[in-house]
Amino acid sequence: PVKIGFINSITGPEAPIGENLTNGVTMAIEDLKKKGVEVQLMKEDDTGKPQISMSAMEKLAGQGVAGVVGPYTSACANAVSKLAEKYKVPLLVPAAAKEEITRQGLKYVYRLNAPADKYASSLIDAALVMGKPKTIAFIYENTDFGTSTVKTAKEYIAKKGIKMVADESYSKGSPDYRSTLSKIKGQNPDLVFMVSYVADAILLMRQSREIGLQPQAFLGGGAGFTTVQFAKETTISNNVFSTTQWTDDVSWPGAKDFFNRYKAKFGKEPTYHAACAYQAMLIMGETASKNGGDREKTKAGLKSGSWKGIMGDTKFEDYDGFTNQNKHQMLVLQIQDGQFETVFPTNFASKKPIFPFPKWK
Amino acid sequence: MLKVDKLNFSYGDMQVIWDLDLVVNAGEIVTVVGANGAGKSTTLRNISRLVKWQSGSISFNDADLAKFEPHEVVEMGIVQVPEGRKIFPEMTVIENLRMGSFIKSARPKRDENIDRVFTMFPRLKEREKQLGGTMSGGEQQMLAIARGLMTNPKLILLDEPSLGLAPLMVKFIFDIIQEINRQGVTVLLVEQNVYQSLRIAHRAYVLETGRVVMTGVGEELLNNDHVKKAFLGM
Amino acid sequence: MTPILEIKQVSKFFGGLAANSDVSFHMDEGMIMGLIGPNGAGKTTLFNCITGYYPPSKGDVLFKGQKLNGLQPDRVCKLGMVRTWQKVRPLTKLSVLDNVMVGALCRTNSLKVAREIAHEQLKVVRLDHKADFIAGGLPIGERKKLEVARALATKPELLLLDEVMGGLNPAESDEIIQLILDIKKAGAITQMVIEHDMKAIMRISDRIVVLNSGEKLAEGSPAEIVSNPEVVRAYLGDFHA
Amino acid sequence: MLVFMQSLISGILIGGVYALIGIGLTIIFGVMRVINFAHGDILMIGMYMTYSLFTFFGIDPFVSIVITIPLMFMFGAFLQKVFINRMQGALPQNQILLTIGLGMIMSNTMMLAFTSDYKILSTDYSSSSIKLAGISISTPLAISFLITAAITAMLYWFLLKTDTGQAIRATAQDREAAQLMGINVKWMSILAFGMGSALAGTAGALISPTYYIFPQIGSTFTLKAFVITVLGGMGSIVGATIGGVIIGIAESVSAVYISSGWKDVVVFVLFLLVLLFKPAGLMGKSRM
Amino acid sequence: MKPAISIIRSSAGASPVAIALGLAVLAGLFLFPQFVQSPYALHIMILIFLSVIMGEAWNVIGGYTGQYSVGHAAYFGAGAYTTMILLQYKQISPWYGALAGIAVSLVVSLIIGSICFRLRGPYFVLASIAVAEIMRLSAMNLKDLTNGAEGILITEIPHLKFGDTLITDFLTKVPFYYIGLVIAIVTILVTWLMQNSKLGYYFQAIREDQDAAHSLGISLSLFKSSALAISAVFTSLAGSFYAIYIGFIDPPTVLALDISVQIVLICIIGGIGTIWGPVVGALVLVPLSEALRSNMIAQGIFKIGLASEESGVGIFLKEHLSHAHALIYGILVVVVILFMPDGVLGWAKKLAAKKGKE
Ligand SMILES: Nc1ncnc2c1ncn2[C@@H]1O[C@H](COP(=O)(O)OP(=O)(O)OP(=O)(O)O)[C@@H](O)[C@H]1O
Ligand SMILES: Nc1ncnc2c1ncn2[C@@H]1O[C@H](COP(=O)(O)OP(=O)(O)OP(=O)(O)O)[C@@H](O)[C@H]1O
Ligand SMILES: [Mg+2]
Ligand SMILES: [Mg+2]
Repeated sequence: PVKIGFINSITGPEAPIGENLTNGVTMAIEDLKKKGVEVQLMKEDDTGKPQISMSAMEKLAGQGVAGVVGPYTSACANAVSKLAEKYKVPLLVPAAAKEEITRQGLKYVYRLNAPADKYASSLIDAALVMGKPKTIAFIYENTDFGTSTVKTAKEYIAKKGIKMVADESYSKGSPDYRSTLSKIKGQNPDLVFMVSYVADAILLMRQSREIGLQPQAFLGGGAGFTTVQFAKETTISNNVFSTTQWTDDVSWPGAKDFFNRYKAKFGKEPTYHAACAYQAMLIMGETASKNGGDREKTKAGLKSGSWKGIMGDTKFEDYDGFTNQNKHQMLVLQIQDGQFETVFPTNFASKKPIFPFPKWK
Repeated sequence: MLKVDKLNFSYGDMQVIWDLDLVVNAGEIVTVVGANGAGKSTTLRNISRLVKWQSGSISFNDADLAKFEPHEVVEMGIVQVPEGRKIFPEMTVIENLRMGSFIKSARPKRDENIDRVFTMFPRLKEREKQLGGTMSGGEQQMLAIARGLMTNPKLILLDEPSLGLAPLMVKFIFDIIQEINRQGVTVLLVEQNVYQSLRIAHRAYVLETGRVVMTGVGEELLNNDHVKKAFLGM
Repeated sequence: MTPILEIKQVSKFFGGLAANSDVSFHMDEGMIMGLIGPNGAGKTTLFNCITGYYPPSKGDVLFKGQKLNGLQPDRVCKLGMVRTWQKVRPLTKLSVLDNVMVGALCRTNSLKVAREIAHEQLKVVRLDHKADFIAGGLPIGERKKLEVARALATKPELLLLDEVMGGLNPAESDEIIQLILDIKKAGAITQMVIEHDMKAIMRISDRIVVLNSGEKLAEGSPAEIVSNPEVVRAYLGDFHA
Repeated sequence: MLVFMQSLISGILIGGVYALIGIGLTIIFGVMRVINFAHGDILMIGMYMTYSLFTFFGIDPFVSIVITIPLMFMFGAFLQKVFINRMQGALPQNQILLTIGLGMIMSNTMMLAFTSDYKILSTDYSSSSIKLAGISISTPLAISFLITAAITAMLYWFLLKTDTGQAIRATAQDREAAQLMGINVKWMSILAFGMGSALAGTAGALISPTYYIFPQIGSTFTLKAFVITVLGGMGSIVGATIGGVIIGIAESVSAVYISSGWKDVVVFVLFLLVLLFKPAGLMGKSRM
Repeated sequence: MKPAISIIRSSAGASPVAIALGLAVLAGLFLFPQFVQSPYALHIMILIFLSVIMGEAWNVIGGYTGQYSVGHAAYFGAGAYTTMILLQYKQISPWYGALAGIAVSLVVSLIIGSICFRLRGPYFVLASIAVAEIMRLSAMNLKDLTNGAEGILITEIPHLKFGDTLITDFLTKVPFYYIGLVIAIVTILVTWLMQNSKLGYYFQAIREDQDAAHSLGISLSLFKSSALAISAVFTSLAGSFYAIYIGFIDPPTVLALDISVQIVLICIIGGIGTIWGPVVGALVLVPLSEALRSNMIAQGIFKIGLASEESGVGIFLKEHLSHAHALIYGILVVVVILFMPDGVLGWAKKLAAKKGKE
């Protein structure tokens, strides 16, 4: 079997998300086995801390892995990417959003998901297609993901001539956003752009309704707004736009099947993290085993190969200062009647968008 | 009433009480004198079960104290007025006194007892609402004794009640001790004021490095040459 | 000659309570001053005011002619005035010798010198046989001696002793009395002593100040004090020397 | 003005729950002199308990406190008897570390049991609100505020007016003296830790409908609890109540008038200012 | 009463054997990279050095002076951030960056000292946490300076040159190993010097009784601040070293409460207020958490054949122990605190003393 490392946040503050990646990888290993690819998975917990992530990478490099999938968080992926280059271990980052990771010209570092700037641009583009928004308010969690997404969003709206009227970051675990939302309401923005994980996403929308915040559109720029858990809260989640790396109803091959099998196996729906991790492990597993576990050849194989799978067409390219970055197509979704519907880009769309946001009841 | 039998006690590796025997009969004032570090306070702490002895026994009215927790000892009728007074600093005088009658048997007589100690120490009544911690040394000592009496004890253990008190106050405290003894409370008194304490004691023990070296009637010991030399500096 | 310590109308208020009010007296070099008074008269508070532990609410403290107002205790100690604590405060986990060394380091930066001074002072209080014992385990009497040795190690000119005999029996007190008298005989150190043990105070004091309810009630020689009817009423009761 | 009133009201409502957390800690600190770094984790356990009762048995979170309170009391009593009790009189840094360790055990055990997913408890009133003169008041928060007020009043009465309550205070001030008064200090400690835990658990239950639950949530609340307790004055119930409300208002108002990113800084600065200028806390009497 | 095993004079007369042994260990440490090439091993050693530095540094203020700061992340973060900001935005070499970091930490320590040293006991602990949290939140919010939650990533470490000769390009771990080792040794030396000087006595006097110390001519503000300053300097150095070594920092990794707790843990687990306590603490904690994290326990069980990897038990161990390592860690902390209140070192000493008696 070919040895492949997997670094992930299994414990620690990032564990809730990390779990999805672990599940995705677990499924990938099973599927590889079905295809006749035997993978010896070397799982390492980085507890969300970069130095621990490095320990893990050092250890894996010493144990002769053909390649490594992970780590989940941007901070860890950043720290590990340089080590990968140093030890010449192919590293495939499945879901970390920070742009810099694939902008350092590192030859051994590959990334499957789209970086942070795509979250903002795809949502704002969608809004511009649907209407003529003039003002936007940002409310986002002050994590790496939140701040870097909003940073690129700010650059993007400047180009598009939209004015920012509020810029509010919050730390996770503050249950009461009413004051902040009232303040935003006072500015009467056309768009409300939010970046949050699921729990905060639900609270933000619940409290927006309480307060009566009524923009033309709510844009959910992050993980939380694309979860089923969020969609289930139909009183508050209907008609919210969001963007994601992946959804089950997209026409990419195997997506629906993956969704069903994942749900059957783990008892909950896969997030895009799970899908990314799954696909990343598939790619790494296939490439590494095809090349007999040789790192150099695996690296070359990743560079030259192209894949079609649950994440659509995948190819690692150099462009716009990126190296080995998959030009992943982000999808814009809208929750309609409790269901996620793809509304942009139009060629993947399953429903027409509802715009502007209907009056709260 | 109280019987200490072959008591041995050590703090960690250091033995401070050696085969100590001591008896207090009902109605007596018994005083224990001894040099610094002789183990007087330690003996009282053992009786109150604040520390656990290694061998020997202490019995009170024929009940073996080894079986009881400190608070149970109080319920049996032994109360200690400890070295350093140990007033509850952030409680008022009256609250301190009320704590004195925390045990069930004392609660019904609480108001009656408060009146009693207030007549005994009129100063406390004046300062009813003052916080214990802000009282002067002498007032705290009065409060400590009064609080002890609130329990309706059968036996009261007094550890250096006159420590740090002005001469007038010392005299007053010894008068009080005799007064409560007359009211039927048995007293076990530990004192550095050897002269005064031997004067009022029915019987006395002399402790040296954790051992009883002498025992007898108070007045007798007062005239004993060894006592005179060792404790009275005469 | 300027008095070594001069206290001018010192007052200290705690909220509404005047723990000291308008206390004035002075001390000459080499003498022993006794400070007595009923409980809560303000003796310890006065020590605290003199040594900078509390700033006096009013009035001045002059040490060797210099005003101390607002000076922190460590500065006061460096100037040559040190006090002991009514409730002894050994550095519990350090050895007896180390305790005294901490005092000695006030005058030297060398551990070696400090160690010598410490041994010397332990001999003075006759505690040298316990130099290596942990201070926290000493019985009260020896703690009091340690307190004195540590204070002496700072090489003071003025030593303030707060009830160093409290809790000792008469025989033990005698030892301390002898120690105080020895220090006086050696000549370099002036002392102020708070004590409730009248026998002791009579024996050692050159002069006595009596405080009552924060005010100075009387000042005079021991003989004057015991025969002062006000002092007898407020403090002594029927004590007879 | 409307925005200000809105933020003030939200602050007061949240502050009520904070108060409950603070009171729990103040009782534990007050009696045991233990700085309980596991307080937030105890609260977290209360949240999971509420969550489980709701999802598995369909018991409404506000009703479930009838079950949560005794269970959390027993949990606290267990912690006290088995662990904290051994630390009585130990060096403070060891106590701190012990509770940190206990907190780690709690959050990681919950992680093994419930995974680290965010759990959300959605009742039909979770996002309902009452409108009052243009100000919206969250129904669940309003209910929990009322419950908090009732519990606080009961505790206040218990600690100040009953003998047992007084005995708890006495134990806090001098354990040995309390023993000499016939007070069973071990039982008082258990009572205090149990009550403290029950209060933290109740606070957890009360915020469950409006909040989300995950194993690592504790530390946020631990810090908040400290701030509240010190602000009000350690050991003071009234102080903790006031402290909780002040923190709630400070967070809420500074989120509006400064920014949500800085609101926690405002809280900590407030905390330091109180320590500096009123070291006994707003309601405390003396310190050390 | 027993004679004191005086903490202060423990090192007064080191036996020749001990000295020889010490020198041998030292030589071994310096030669280590010559024999062990595994970057993983070097990495673990570097993490141990880091822990030693932080532990010793905390020991000065916490162990010797008795001020239990649970806010040392403030200095760690100050060092890390200063170095990284200067390097990344101003292209200033980390050597100077570390010095600047020390300067910043000293200023921070003065500010913290002036606020917190008025407080005693638990209040000091809480205030120290509050200040560190303020720093963390500020780093989060001052995006222009610190890049906020995104953190700072260095792209390149300037090479170390002496004149024109390249000494190291920092491409391997070896230079980091030696830098870490040297700082650790210096930290231990400074602690030793401190312990055997007036400072050591004064710090301990303050720990035992502040009022008594004050009355004996010890300026509390001066000496507490000195202790904190010494502590801050080395914690800051550790922070700078960490930042450069890892190449990435953000508020949660260098300013979180977690780090402060970790620092205290090293000291207390090892043994507080002794020179070798933090060293023992680091030697215990770093490998232990690494072993737990990488599930070495389960692997050990497989190796010695207690259970097979494929069996039900084996799968359970593999799946669950790896999730449970933080739990096991917590349990170990509790066990150590309950049963070794004086830390591993104190416990070992007691054990040795007992053996000696028998
Ligand atoms: N907590 C303790 N730990 C260790 N040793 C102690 C402790 N308490 C007291 N000792 C020692 O036990 C011995 C007896 O002390 P104890 O307090 O009983 O003496 P005492 O007769 O009451 O003296 P005093 O007149 O000073 O009050 C002394 O040598 C003292 O040093
Ligand atoms: N910190 C304080 N706060 C409030 N009152 C105080 C404080 N310190 C002392 N007092 C009060 O000031 C008065 C004088 O106290 P002080 O300790 O000086 O008395 P003293 O003469 O030393 O008495 P003793 O002989 O009992 O030691 C007392 O009534 C006391 O209650
Ligand atoms: Mg005694
Ligand atoms: Mg006094």
